[in-house]
Amino acid sequence: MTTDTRTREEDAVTSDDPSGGEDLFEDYGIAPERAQKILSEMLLYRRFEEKAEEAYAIGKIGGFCHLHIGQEGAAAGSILPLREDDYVISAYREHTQALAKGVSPRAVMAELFGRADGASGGKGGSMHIFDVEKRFMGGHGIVGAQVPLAAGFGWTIKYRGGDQVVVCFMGDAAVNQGAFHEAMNMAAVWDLPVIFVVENNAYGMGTAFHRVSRTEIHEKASAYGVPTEVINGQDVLETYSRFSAMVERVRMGQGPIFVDLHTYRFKGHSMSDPVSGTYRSKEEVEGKIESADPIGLLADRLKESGHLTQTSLEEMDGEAREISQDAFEFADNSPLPDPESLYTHVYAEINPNGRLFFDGLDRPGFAR
Amino acid sequence: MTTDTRTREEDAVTSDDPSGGEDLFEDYGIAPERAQKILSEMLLYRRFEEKAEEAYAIGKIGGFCHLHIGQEGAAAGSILPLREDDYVISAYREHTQALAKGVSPRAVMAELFGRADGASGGKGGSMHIFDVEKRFMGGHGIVGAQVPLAAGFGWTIKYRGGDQVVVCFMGDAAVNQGAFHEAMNMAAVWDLPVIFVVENNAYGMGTAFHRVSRTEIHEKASAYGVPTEVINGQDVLETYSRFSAMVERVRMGQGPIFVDLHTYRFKGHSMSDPVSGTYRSKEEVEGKIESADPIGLLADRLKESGHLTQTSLEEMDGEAREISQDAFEFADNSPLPDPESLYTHVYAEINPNGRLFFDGLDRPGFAR
Amino acid sequence: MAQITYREALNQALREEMARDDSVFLMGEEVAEYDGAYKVSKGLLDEFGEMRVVDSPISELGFAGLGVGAAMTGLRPVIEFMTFNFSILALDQVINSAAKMHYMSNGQIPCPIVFRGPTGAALQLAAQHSQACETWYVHAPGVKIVTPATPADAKGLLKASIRDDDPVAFMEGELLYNFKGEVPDDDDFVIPLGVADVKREGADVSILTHGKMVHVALQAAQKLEKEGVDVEVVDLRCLRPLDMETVLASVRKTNRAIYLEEGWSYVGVGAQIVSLIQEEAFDDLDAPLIRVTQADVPMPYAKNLEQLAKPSVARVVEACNRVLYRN
Amino acid sequence: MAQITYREALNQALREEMARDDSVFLMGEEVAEYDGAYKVSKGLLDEFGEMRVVDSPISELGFAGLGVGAAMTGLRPVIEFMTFNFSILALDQVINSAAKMHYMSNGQIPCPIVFRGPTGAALQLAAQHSQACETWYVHAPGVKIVTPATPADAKGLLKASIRDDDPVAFMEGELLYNFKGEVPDDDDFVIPLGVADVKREGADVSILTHGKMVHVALQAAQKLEKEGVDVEVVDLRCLRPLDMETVLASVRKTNRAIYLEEGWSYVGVGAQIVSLIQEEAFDDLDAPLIRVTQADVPMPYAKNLEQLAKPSVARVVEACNRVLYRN
Ligand SMILES: Cc1ncc(C[n+]2csc(CCOP(=O)(O)OP(=O)(O)O)c2C)c(N)n1
Ligand SMILES: Cc1ncc(C[n+]2csc(CCOP(=O)(O)OP(=O)(O)O)c2C)c(N)n1
Ligand SMILES: [Mg+2]
Ligand SMILES: [Mg+2]
Repeated sequence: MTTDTRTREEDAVTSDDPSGGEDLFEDYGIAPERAQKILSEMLLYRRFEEKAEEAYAIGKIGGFCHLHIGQEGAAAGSILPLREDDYVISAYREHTQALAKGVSPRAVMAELFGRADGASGGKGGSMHIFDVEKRFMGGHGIVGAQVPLAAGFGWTIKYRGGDQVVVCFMGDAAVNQGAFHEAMNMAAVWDLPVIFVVENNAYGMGTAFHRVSRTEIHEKASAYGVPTEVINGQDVLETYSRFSAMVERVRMGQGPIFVDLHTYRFKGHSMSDPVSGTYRSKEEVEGKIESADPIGLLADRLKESGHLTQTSLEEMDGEAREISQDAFEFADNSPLPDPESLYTHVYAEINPNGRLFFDGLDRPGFAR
Repeated sequence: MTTDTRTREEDAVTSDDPSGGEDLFEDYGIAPERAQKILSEMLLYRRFEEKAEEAYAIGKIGGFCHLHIGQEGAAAGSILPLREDDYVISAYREHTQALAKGVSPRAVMAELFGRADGASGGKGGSMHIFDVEKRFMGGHGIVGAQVPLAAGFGWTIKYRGGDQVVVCFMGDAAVNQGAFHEAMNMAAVWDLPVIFVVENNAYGMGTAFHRVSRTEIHEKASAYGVPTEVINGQDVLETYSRFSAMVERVRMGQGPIFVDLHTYRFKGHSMSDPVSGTYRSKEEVEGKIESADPIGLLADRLKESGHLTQTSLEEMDGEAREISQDAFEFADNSPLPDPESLYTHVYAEINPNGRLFFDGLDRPGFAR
Repeated sequence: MAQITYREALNQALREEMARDDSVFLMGEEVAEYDGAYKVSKGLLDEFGEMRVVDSPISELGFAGLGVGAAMTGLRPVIEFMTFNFSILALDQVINSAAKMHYMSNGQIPCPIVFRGPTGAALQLAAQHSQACETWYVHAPGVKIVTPATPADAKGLLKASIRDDDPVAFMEGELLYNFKGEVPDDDDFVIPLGVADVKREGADVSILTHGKMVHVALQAAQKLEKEGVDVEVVDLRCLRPLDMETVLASVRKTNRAIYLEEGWSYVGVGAQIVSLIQEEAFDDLDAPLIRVTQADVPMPYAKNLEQLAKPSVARVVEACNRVLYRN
Repeated sequence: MAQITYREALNQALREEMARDDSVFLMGEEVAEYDGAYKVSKGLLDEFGEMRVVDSPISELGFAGLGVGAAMTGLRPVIEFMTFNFSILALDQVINSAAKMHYMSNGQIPCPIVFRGPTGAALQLAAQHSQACETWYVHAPGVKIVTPATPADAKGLLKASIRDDDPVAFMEGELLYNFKGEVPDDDDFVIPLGVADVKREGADVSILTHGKMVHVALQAAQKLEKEGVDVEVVDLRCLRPLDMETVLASVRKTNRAIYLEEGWSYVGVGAQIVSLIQEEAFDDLDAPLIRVTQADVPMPYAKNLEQLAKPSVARVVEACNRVLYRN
């Protein structure tokens, strides 16, 4: 099996009736098959990023690389309830979210490798993954800057009378950016169909959130009149079921929602930062890995309720590893971007008159 | 009497015991003499700005000129309780606040006229009045930009272990600026001695506040853990007494306070904007002038309680007019700034090496 | 041809483009109920309704970003900055989002958005309200910059900017809004970006300029004409795309040129143009190129100081004389 | 003289100035507990405590403005931007508050503040994290700009910047932090602002440059030496105040020059320097001045594209050959 032939079966599972029908799984209104699917998705995210970690270590990936490991429940629980034509936008810790929205693992990995077959043709890299067909709108590197953009997507939906929903991710540190505040206010004033999700992993790099705020994340929308939900993102079923309901409400036109989604980062801020250190202890991290791994928690629950055997788990995991390995190989075999692509796509429209470029370099294919 | 010889007797009245001693005036803990002094201050602000209006009409003042008429209670009530070494900073609607902090009416008027004897040497104009001796720190033209500066003053006070207080004014529209949000958060996190005052006159230019916010001003600090007070700024005694108490609390180290100070602008946004129009009706303005003039309200109260006669009111008013007229004449007789001052004060330090200026113009007095 | 003001020309361009393409909308402070701080959007709210003419909060960074997001998803926003002075707050969204989106996404996401409003000084608005903002916008590839000087240029170029598939910073002049000029009646009068305009032909010296300084240049040319000097005035109209052919042709003809601009000198637009000319027409120059700019000071409020700070006809005349070695 | 890294040199400068003057404090993201994202502030929290080494929220506009307010009231803040890329968010406070305060207040309120951090590209950080930000800062009068290329310059110039009474944008290079060089042991080693440094003397052609490009220039000079070309490398060190005397002296000696810079070309620093040289040394030039800059594209992520986008030794050699008419 290769990732490009991997059809997104989970769309069928997730996008129709979010109540899950008769066969409920525990309290969440989620069918066990769907829960299994969510598990296999999260396993893919985990294995995929472990593969990326490996690739980074041997120099196949450069620059900054921010892993999402530990936060997979946040991605799966919030994105899998979406329709294909809903939008997702995020910051720089977005590999997993891209996968969840249906971007091919091959395209994501090739982007991390900086190759021609990457989602952004190798131009974007880890922080700037785009797939407009999947409505995965990046991958943004300036903390908080994606929040007004998300409001703009919501504006377009409202302007066109559509019923799509936008999910906008940000880190907990992003709420201290003015852009967040200005965008939340506009989303509220204009009733924009956006779910603003803070992946609250309690730290912005090495800064514990409580050191840069007197209040909790969930209080950050209070000034705008945007309803707020607090969700344990390590419990993917809760996350999934709460998001399913929120998405429907936003789709029906109730306006924006703000989510304080509690989660935890198991790795360092980026590949070049330590996992623990002055800002959080080794014990704290180990305790969280022990007690709050979204994958382990869901697997246990499925096992306990008789919907997962060790064998089927291993099978799932094997498949996740296979897809990740395939993505790695695909990326590794993908060519470097054509040197001439350096000059393409700076502008969408090369005007017939006047100069647009001033570096004195030859631009093959352009009149000037 | 001229303004420059006008000693700031009100300092004696305002800066010692704010509780007012035995002889209380109504419920506010304000001695009638002090209330009379507040009235005479407000009369000065009003007459001063009417004089400015006149001067603008005949072209003696240029550029933008934002009058504070109608909002005098906000200035008197919040600034008169301050000590000389406390700081005030504001936006562009700041003439009155400068007067309240002790800047000479002559210097303010000369600044409006763009003359050498202006508070800012004619370089700042209506929007940029500075008097560092009086700790009046401007006069800032970018909506919201003064809010982080005020946090910085608070930072210095804390850093030096001082007990001064900063009062930072802004308009209601400024709370939609990211700068406001970032500064409020820092002031909260670091317990800075700043009172953030929104002069809530319900409009930002032609935009009613409720059109650009789903919530009220007093909710705007809720995300930061900053305590909030709502005050009727047209009732200057209430304002004065509440500020007296707040200033003491902040001075004692309780950290920042946020004030939603309700007021109303009787004039157009600036001299070039209409008083009423599509955004507010003539009736609304007239009703407010009728019912909520801070000067009229205080005068009535003093009269009713037997602390003011029509004669003494007219005397006070005469003095206010005299000071304003004197300021006008002073300003009108003040010379234009020396043309060479165009080039001074761009930098505080002209380095002995290298060029700082690139316009090719001769700079008398500079090596280059 | 009708005689209309620069303001009316902009208004017509907005109206026509909004009627032509329902993906075009206008957002900014006071643009709707108040008809715009400078009345450029007069009547548009009534005509197009409140989804298409939108009063924003005073949140420059936020609504610029919202506009970029709308452009990323298929609309064609026109974002009005009440003045470009305030747009420095929004610069991150212009440079880091709008200008780079198409490139970072490998061409998946174009950003057809116009940021418009007045740039430069009006009268006695002092340091924070009197800035020519071209440099901050033109430095980064990915943005186009348009600076119309006349009503016709304002109309034709705004229509072209709205139709362009890239982010355009469209910089007007507050002091030009009442300026009248002939504008073709043609309903589809579009001036393509990247074409400079020789506003006056001459043989002795070229004044290269853009935006409202075109009028200062023309006045200086009139003055010099009386002294027997034949001045050519080249209005760049767009700074990016930049019509260097017309600039070089003028310099090759007159062999002497000055660059006149409203803003500061250090890395002003003139520095770039001078640098290009000396590189590409080195042997055609009979004198060094010099520049006339704002004095290197924040804009002072006092009338006399402001006048001294701004580029004046006298300084332009003097500069022309200098490159002509006339004194 | 000790061999220390650029990072250590900065660290020493901070430590010494903080010990010398209790009005100096450091604020920025991760500067305290984390020792700085690039470890420039290592150990300072322990030494000076949390009022003087302060972790800020990710609020660039806010803490830049707070710094300006502190400077207005007598402190000497050093504000660290994790990188200057993020400082575009804070530009309003730099340009509209810091740069103009002294002027608007008629000299009542000086603003002695240093904004520092790395500018320009590191390795594969892509479009939003790889910007040379000089142009945005140097355009406005009221700010000074310093761009040290070596450990000694980093130390001596940072000390001078902290002591200077004006706002200084102090732009470091992320790729330089590990670069080692000799730094005088002198406890009071200060390099005055506004003095360029001839990093290599030569007779045939001048490479004028600043910041980390100094090292690219020196490599190019070595290469060209083998071809018998004697290159002079002039490091401006400060862009404002600008030492034009040294620049002009070099050009008058070699009669040929290129400007090399990391950032984009349009209104880059090079445009300004070229414009000044042609104005002031027109007759000394034997060839047009040309510039080597980043490709006019947002920085791509892919390694091969990034290399092509950055100014390279090869492109510098080629440019030198061009002004020497060697090919
Ligand atoms: C405006 C801006 N400032 C600083 C940075 C550098 N930076 C990148 S990520 C980060 C921490 C963000 O933390 P958080 O928002 O909590 O997200 P997390 O990394 O935890 O997912 C910082 C300071 C940046 N990218 N943009
Ligand atoms: C950042 C910024 N955007 C826009 C403006 C233009 N402007 C000046 S005052 C104003 C309205 C402000 O209203 P408010 O804050 O309520 O204060 P008020 O005028 O009512 O005192 C606007 C939009 C500005 N000066 N700065
Ligand atoms: Mg975080
Ligand atoms: Mg208001």
